[in-house]
Amino acid sequence: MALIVVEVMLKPEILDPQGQAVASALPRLGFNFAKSVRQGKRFEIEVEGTPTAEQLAQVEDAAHKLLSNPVIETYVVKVEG
Amino acid sequence: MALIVVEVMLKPEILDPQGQAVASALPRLGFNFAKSVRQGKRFEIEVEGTPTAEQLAQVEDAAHKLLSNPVIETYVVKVEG
Amino acid sequence: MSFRIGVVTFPGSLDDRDAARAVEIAGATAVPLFHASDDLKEVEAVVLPGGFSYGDYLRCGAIARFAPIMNSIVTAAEHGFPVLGICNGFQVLCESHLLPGALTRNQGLHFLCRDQKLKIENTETMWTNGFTQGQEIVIPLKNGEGSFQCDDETLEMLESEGRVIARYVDFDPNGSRNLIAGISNERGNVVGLMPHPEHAIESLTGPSEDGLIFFKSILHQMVGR
Amino acid sequence: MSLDTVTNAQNNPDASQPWAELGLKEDEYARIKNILGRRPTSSELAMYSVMWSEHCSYKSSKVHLKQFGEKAPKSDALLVGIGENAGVVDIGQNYAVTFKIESHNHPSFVEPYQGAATGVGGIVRDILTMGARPIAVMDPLRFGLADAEDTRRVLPGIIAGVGGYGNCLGLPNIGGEVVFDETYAGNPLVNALCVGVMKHEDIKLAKAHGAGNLVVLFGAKTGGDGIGGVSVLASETFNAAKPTKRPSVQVGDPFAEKVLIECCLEIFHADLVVGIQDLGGAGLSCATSELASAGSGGMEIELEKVPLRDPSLSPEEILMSESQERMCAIVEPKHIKQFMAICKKWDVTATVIGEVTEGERLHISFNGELIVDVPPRTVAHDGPVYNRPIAKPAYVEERAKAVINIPMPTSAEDVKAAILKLIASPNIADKSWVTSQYDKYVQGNSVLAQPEDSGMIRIDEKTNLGVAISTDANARWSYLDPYEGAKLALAESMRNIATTGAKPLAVTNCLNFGSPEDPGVMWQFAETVRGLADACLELGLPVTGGNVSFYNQTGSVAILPTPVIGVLGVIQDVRKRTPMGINKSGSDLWLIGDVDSNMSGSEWAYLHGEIGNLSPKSDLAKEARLVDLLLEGQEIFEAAHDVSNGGLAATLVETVLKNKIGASVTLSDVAVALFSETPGRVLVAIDPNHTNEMVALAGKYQIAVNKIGTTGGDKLMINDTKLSITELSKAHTETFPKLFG
Ligand SMILES: Nc1ncnc2c1ncn2[C@@H]1O[C@H](COP(=O)(O)OP(=O)(O)O)[C@@H](O)[C@H]1O
Ligand SMILES: [Mg+2]
Repeated sequence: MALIVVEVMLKPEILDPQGQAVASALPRLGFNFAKSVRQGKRFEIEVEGTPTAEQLAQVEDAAHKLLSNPVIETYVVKVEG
Repeated sequence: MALIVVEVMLKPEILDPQGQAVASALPRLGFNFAKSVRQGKRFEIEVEGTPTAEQLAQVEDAAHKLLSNPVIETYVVKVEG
Repeated sequence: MSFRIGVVTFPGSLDDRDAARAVEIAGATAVPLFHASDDLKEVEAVVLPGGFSYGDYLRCGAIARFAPIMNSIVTAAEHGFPVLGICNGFQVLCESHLLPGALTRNQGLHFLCRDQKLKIENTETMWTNGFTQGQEIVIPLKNGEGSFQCDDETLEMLESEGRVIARYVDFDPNGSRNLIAGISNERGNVVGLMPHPEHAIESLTGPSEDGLIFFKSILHQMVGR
Repeated sequence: MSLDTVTNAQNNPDASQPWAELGLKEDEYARIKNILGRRPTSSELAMYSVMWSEHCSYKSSKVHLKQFGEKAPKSDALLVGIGENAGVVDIGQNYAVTFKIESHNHPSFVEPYQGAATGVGGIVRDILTMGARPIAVMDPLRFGLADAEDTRRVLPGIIAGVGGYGNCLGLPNIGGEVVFDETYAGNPLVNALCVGVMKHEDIKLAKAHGAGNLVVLFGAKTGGDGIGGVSVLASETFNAAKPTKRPSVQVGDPFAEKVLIECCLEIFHADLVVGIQDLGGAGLSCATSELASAGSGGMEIELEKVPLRDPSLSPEEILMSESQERMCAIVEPKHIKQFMAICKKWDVTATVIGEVTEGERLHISFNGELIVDVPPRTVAHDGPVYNRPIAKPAYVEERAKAVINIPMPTSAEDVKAAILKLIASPNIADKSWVTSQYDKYVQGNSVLAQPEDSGMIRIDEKTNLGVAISTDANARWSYLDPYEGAKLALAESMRNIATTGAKPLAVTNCLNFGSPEDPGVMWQFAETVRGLADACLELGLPVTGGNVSFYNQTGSVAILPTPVIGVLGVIQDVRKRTPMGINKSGSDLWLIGDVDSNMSGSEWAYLHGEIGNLSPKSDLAKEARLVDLLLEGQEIFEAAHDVSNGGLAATLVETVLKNKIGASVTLSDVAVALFSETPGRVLVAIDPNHTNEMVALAGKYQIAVNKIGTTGGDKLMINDTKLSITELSKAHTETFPKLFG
């Protein structure tokens, strides 16, 4: 069994109110490390056995069609463990 | 400049309606690869220079206190690029 | 001097005026409290109202929890000070660990606004003593993240200690464990409730006047002491 | 990096400029040169091009819209008329109310959630700008066919966006419309209405007065939102490598708007602004030029002071950015400290970016270099005006001559099947799937909300003064006869107000049409405006403002002409409002108004693929009498519900289902009685003791009334047709969940 991960983030030019909320909360709690924060989504997809090339292509397709909104978001597909 | 990433996922025993919705939408679109899907959050935090051990400890602290809710979620801190 | 109940405004609070109106109609004085100050202005109880504090962009209530006013409220609540958290207020109470568990995305994934039937399960708390055991009431429910979740152990504890104060009846709006609509802490001074009693205080603008009993309960508790 | 300064424009008069790419016509470009006596700088070109666009300049519609002024009825209620961000109406007790509808159609097709969300955000800022506290929103929506693939993409996103933004602002959603028609595929209509309330003395105007007063930009930081087009300019003037991608999608931040609202209200309360303007379409270009143009003098702006979210923005882009959740205020220097303190309290970024000057020009500099030097009026108010060709389309006469043949049920069984089919059709079906995603309770003053005939908000908790609002359009009638269609839409909206017990007071509108470059569409538009203006004059209701949305078409196919008309009414005591649902057994049901057999434009015809031939004719004198009848009879009406889309069949079913109390009625010519949509009718429930009063009202106002049945029981009986409440409820409520999950 393997884990395919799809990470979806807003495109850099798109306003990210969620990330902004975190970025402005951090210093109030005394954390000053962040220059900027962006918040996105992480999908963990469990598949049987080791993912095949065909499966990965399918995941790409699903990431494009369902998991992300290409108008405002970008995605990355990764295989983890 | 470096990117620290915090990944937050719901604990396995906590109901994840978003992940479930994706899992049931996939087959409707003809995608049959997924055994299960979980949806979580991904925070991308930009910091100046290479992250120090102290900075990473701070991020851990922030991940624990603010970015995740330990009652229902777990988190992982990573350094990417 | 009449009984003073504070109503906290966080950035993004929405039902603060409504909560204040409910307090006044119940016969107490509503005292506005602002998130940025730790001054409780000598109020004798506090309502954390509904809304989207800080946009609820991270997790509901996650950022509001760190407001200066919350430091004062948490300390006081630990010593028996009465606190009612409604909707977002409930979420803030869970994030502050004054109440166990957490509120997560509705099972249906939509924001849901409806007139919801509830059964009152505990009439011993400071905020529910005006009800009769098992009383059924109808008050508005409106939220996107109202699904009460906790681990089995916590659930068992809440049930065995009778700390579930209200449960959804006839319709499961969000997938909460055991249909939980509201809970209290051990002492019964801190109550969190997902539906909105402050929107059921006048039949003109709400589905009933059942909500008023929550506010009258605290008055009865404190003034009748 | 080269900055196209005014000096540069003078020194290089012949530099070629991308005016065509920016949507300007050759003569428009020539006119700009003529106004300035030189070629515009790239920043000036950006400003003119966007301010002279159809959207901002109303260049195709202006010549028609002026009828609203010319034919305006005398009205004491109008405190601020057309031309400001929103009109303001006096409702008594020193309260003033402002309301307006605006469209966000195209952005909602591209990105449904954000398009709809920012549509709500925009109209709320317009209302706030008048000095009012926003108190409610509504959302008239139109979609392609309900079962079309793209509708399944567009509709859920738009609903979530309207809800997501409005709910987070704490504004109750008290009504709207959801209508499906093929022509809206690819052109969904997202119209958003907001209403706000203030005291008379709190009215604010978008005017920059007083040399030396400061121009303050506050709210969200400026990013590259919605400036796809202007990037042409940026890439021409900047040679350095920079991100060329500018999002054409604007993302809303309702939390930022919520704190902006609270911040503004506190600022208004302390009386700290001389003038104020929201930043909507055309961003700073619009706000600065409009403020200066409406004011007394000139204005100087230092553009580098604008706080940026994206530091790579060029001056042209900063001027053009449509980043949401921003406002621009004119503040006297003596008040600036207090102004800033309030902004700080709400964590709202505020920056002084310039000041009002003695002169008559709008000067904008960037790092000390002058890049804009224009007479503000020429940008904001004296844009081009077109008298576009108009031609009555051939379809109108063709339709008028068409013979239509719609099956009408006769047997009890057929009537039953017909009713169940009608009430399950997406246009008539229960809309709770949509409206339960909207908070209707917040603020605690919602007296009536969907599915009532109009939304009603209590304004004063002590006196119980309130307002009612309704929006309506029947695009099929407008298609058959746009002149009548507009009148009928106004009549319906007004009737909805009176049905709940409020007195109609003022009108707003959102005119959604295809391309103005099509003479047929332009004819529809002109006829619509003429009809609405005539109707307003006849009914004595002033138009307080509105919005025009053109270019809603795919290829050569335009949407049905869709004039969404909003009417605002006032009610002295909201406790006396009349609800739509039957609320007790043993009452009599009366139908006010006559029916005729014209099925054109009806839902029943539509369900049989027919639009009909001739639209009904409006009888506004009678509609006005009906309003008076409804207001005078209010005390005796236990329930009242307007008859409109879906005819009496839909009205009866909705009246029964509201509180699940049945009724039995007897009708002659049952199919016509049930499915015709003859305007000017209302169903009311009264106590049998009030029969004489009912008859007297009918006589006094010369309107036919008929007792058609009684209330009670667990079913709807129509002659010998029986429909149980359970089966009605199932048919009515199943449609949306089945379609949209
Ligand atoms: N259909 C219409 N009917 C009446 N007034 C209209 C109509 N369309 C636009 N207006 C008025 O024209 C003015 C400019 O409209 P608009 O540019 O949309 O305003 P804003 O930029 O404040 O949203 C406003 O006063 C508006 O009310
Ligand atoms: Mg405006």
